[in-house]
Amino acid sequence: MHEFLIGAASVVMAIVALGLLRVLRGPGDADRMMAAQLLGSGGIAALLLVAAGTDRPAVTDVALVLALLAAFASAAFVRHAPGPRPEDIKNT
Amino acid sequence: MTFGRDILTILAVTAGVFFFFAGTVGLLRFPDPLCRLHALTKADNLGLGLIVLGLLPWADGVWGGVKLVGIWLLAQLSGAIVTQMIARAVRHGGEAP
Amino acid sequence: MLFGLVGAALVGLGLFGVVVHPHPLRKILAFNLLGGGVFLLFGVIARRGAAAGLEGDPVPQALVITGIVVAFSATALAVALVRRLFQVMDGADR
Amino acid sequence: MSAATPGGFLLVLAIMLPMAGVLLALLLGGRHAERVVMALLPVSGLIAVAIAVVVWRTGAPVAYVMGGWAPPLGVVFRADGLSAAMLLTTAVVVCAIALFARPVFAAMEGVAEARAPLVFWVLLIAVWGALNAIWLGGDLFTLYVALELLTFGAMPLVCLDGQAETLRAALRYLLFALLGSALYLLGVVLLYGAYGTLDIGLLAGRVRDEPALWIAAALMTAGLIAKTALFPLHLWLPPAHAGAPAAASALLSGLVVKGSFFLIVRLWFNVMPALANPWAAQMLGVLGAAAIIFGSVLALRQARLKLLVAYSTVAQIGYLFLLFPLASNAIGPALSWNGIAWTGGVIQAMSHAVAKAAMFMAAGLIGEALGHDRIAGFGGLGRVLPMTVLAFGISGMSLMGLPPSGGFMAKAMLLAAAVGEGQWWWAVVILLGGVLAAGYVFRVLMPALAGGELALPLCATVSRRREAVVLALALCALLLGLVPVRPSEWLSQIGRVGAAQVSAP
Amino acid sequence: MSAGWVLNSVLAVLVLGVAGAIIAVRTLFAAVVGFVVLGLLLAIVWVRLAAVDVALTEAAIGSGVTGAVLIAAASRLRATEKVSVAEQPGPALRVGAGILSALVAAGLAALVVFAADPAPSLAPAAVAHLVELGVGNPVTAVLLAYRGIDTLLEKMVLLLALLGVWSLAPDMVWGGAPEVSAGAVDGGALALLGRVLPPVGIVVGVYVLWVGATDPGGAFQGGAVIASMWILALMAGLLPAPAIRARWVRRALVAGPAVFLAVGMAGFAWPGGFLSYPAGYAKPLIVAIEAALTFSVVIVLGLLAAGPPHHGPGR
Repeated sequence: MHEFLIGAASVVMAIVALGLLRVLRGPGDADRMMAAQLLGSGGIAALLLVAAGTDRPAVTDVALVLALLAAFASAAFVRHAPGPRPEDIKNT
Repeated sequence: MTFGRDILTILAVTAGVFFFFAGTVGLLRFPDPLCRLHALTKADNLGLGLIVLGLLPWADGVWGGVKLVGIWLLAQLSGAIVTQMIARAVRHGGEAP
Repeated sequence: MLFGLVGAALVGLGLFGVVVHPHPLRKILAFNLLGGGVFLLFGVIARRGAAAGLEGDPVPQALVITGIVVAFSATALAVALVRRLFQVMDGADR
Repeated sequence: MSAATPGGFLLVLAIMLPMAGVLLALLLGGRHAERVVMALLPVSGLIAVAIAVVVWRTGAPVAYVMGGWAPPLGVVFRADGLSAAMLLTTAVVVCAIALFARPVFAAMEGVAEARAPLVFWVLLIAVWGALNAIWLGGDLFTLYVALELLTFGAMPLVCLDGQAETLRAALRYLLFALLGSALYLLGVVLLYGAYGTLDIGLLAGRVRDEPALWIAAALMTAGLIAKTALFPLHLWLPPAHAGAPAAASALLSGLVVKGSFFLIVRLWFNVMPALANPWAAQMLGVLGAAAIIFGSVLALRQARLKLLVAYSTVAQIGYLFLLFPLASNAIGPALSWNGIAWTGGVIQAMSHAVAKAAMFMAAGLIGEALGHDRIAGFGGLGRVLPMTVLAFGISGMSLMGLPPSGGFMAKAMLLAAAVGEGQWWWAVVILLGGVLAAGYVFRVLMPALAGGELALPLCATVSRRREAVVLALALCALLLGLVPVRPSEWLSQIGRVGAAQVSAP
Repeated sequence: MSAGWVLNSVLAVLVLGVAGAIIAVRTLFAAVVGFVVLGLLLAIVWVRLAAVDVALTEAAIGSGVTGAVLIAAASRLRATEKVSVAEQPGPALRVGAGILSALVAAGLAALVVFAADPAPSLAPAAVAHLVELGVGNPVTAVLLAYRGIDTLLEKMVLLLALLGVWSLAPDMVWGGAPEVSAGAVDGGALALLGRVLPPVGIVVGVYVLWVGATDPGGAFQGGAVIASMWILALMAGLLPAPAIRARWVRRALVAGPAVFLAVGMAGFAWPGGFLSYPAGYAKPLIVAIEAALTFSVVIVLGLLAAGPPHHGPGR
């Protein structure tokens, strides 16, 4: 069973890695952030699988922190997004 | 008992992995950002949810189970809000076709 | 050992980036890559030092944590400096 | 292993009092920052003296084991003769800088807290604490953290005026410094991986002649060279040191660059004393020689005084690196040529710290008085600022190596060692460097002493007291040359004994 | 070929790919996103290296405050990219740098491959004293006891970095507050996130701090998590950014290192001396120091991300 869980973690990582192509290709920065978000979920999933697969419950805490902060980088992105700033919206 | 537990885990985790796969394909293949965003949300919610479901029987007591569900809820919550924010940014930013 | 090789490669990539990239922010990113490689090498050393019922030598692990904090401080300071420099160069003292 | 020795607690205080001062100054803020520094000066100065006295009296290194955790698990702080010498030098220079800077960074009436004064005072003690930690550190990783502390304390001082030019200089400095410490850390990691300890004393007993050691040493040396601004990695230094306020320049040029140099010395003479590779030592010497020539020539060509002084630092750093070819492969008797070269190198570090700090502060006073620092406009300066010009001249003597200055002692010893060891090519460089230094010092003194017909227009008066501080510091550089040889023997002996004792199993 | 080996290989390829992309990619923003992704990957790598404490640190700081700082800078500096493209170094330098970097990497790789066996380790020594300290997590024991001096100096480094950031402010705004929020940017989604997430985050942060004594976790990790929550609330405009001369800010900044230093000095009264703990009281003291440090870390990290003061204290 442990082998299966670790194997599943590998597959998840490999799959979301494909999404990284979006980070490279873009075209918009929003796409890049989406890909990063997907990788975040995949990473959390992989960590949970590893935690169960290696009997190290403490690893779950790493996933917990990642889940908590996954939104954070995206929030920073939206806050500093080049497009809509309050003043721009008012002008249009 | 053990056997049933293993079957549940294998099924749920496999299904979860499949949803991650679907989400990635969507992200890569769909033509416009909003569709891609949609695909991403699916993967986030269902993929992670199913994997958490599959791992619940292995959790470290009740507290461990609560933590697992909590992680899923957190990912749900931030995923949903972030998706909304990105969607707005995309619309306002004029990057959508 | 695999991750040790990755660490070595990160150091090389980071070093290259620090020297070659003209934009200071890119230099800072490259510097962090270099730092990440150094920490990874240390992590591999820690892993190899598994003993006494531990899966890794805790001393290098603790030193890596300290190193990460210091590297973060450096990054924050350097980024603030770069932002200020471009602000002043723009002439707009906003 | 070495347990704490009597007086060891002084080492803790030498580092922790400045740290406490930083916290207190930041907490109280405003005008209290200056008061905290002024209260700390005599106390920390006395501690430095006390440490030196203990080292001298006992003739052995003073050590303190942090928290009672002996290495390799814990961290030891150690003061040998070299540490004591640098502690004393630091105390003298920092005190002079503080007294000099007082009117410049005084609290303003009606302002609760101003930016530049708070930053300056806090960072002054922070740099002091970081330097003390470097002089005393016995663990390579602790030294890494101390080195970063030093960088972060020094960098904001460069761009205290917030102009684009100094910001750019500060950024360049920071990038060089960060790259340097990353390479240093890489070497530290490799050493731990090979020998399982980072304690300098333990490492000395464990190092073997093997690739891991050589790669680590090469990386650490390269990184530290970048931080020390040895030619050809000196490009960041002149704009950074010339752009800072005079008090900060004195700190940066006199002391901060010595921090990373000191670690190179620790690495080569304490960690791997028996394994010093003659080729590597010659290589460092060549870079040092190139720095002497290039730095001096560039100093000669500067139109602005502060840049001239900054380039002179590039040159004087070069002398320090002659230590490596001249003093290496030596655990011999203290009065062998190697021992003499070692003493000369240490005295060069001390006298340059003192003389360069004095020179930068003199340059600062001149700049304040004239409103510019273009050398061409210095005619008649000697009449309006006699004390300052005298101070500049005296510190210049030390840089040139004229008797009876500390610089003369240092250069004479290096010269004697070069001749005595048959490495005459370094002697040529030392002599040439002296001539060039005379050139750039007299380039400033000639117009200053030649009486301009008209009274020089001053845009500000500078207080006698500040002039006196600078002159006193310059005289310290002179006095260093009059100190009898015995303490120099002490310097070399205890540095050696420390290494030898510790490496014994 | 075990599943673990496959996972490690996938991770290795990913890390290398992302790192290469960070260096090679053309736009600044893409490089920054790549860097945030790299932080996440490295956190997983640390788990694979059995260094869960480090993984937590990397996760807490890498995808939190570092991401915020870099993304903010990248979007502000977008316009400066073109300027610097003109300063592209010549091919000679590129080749030279490439050769140098490759040499260094090859040297390190060789050392990794031919590393001494068995590797030296301080693990037995570190474990031997855990009982007398009463701390279950050996990494915490190293950070707070065996090498407490490093941690103390590291906290000073953080403080100096913050002072350095502040020193970049123009003179007339000294003492004022940094600008973090630009008002409601996107119709409240950010505000909603800012309301919902921090309560959860603070609980998680305190939890991470608390388990640090026995399991992976600790002051810096917990502090970094809570700091991210604070920054989130600041970005959402839910909390005002504090003025840097505010009394409580100064007190909070100094509190952690001051407590650490005070306990360390009290050590002179015990046999172990500076930075030692009296027998039997080690654990409560360590927990107390960590709690104080966490508090200061939150404020330092939050203010580091917030940047220099932006408007004068008068406002």
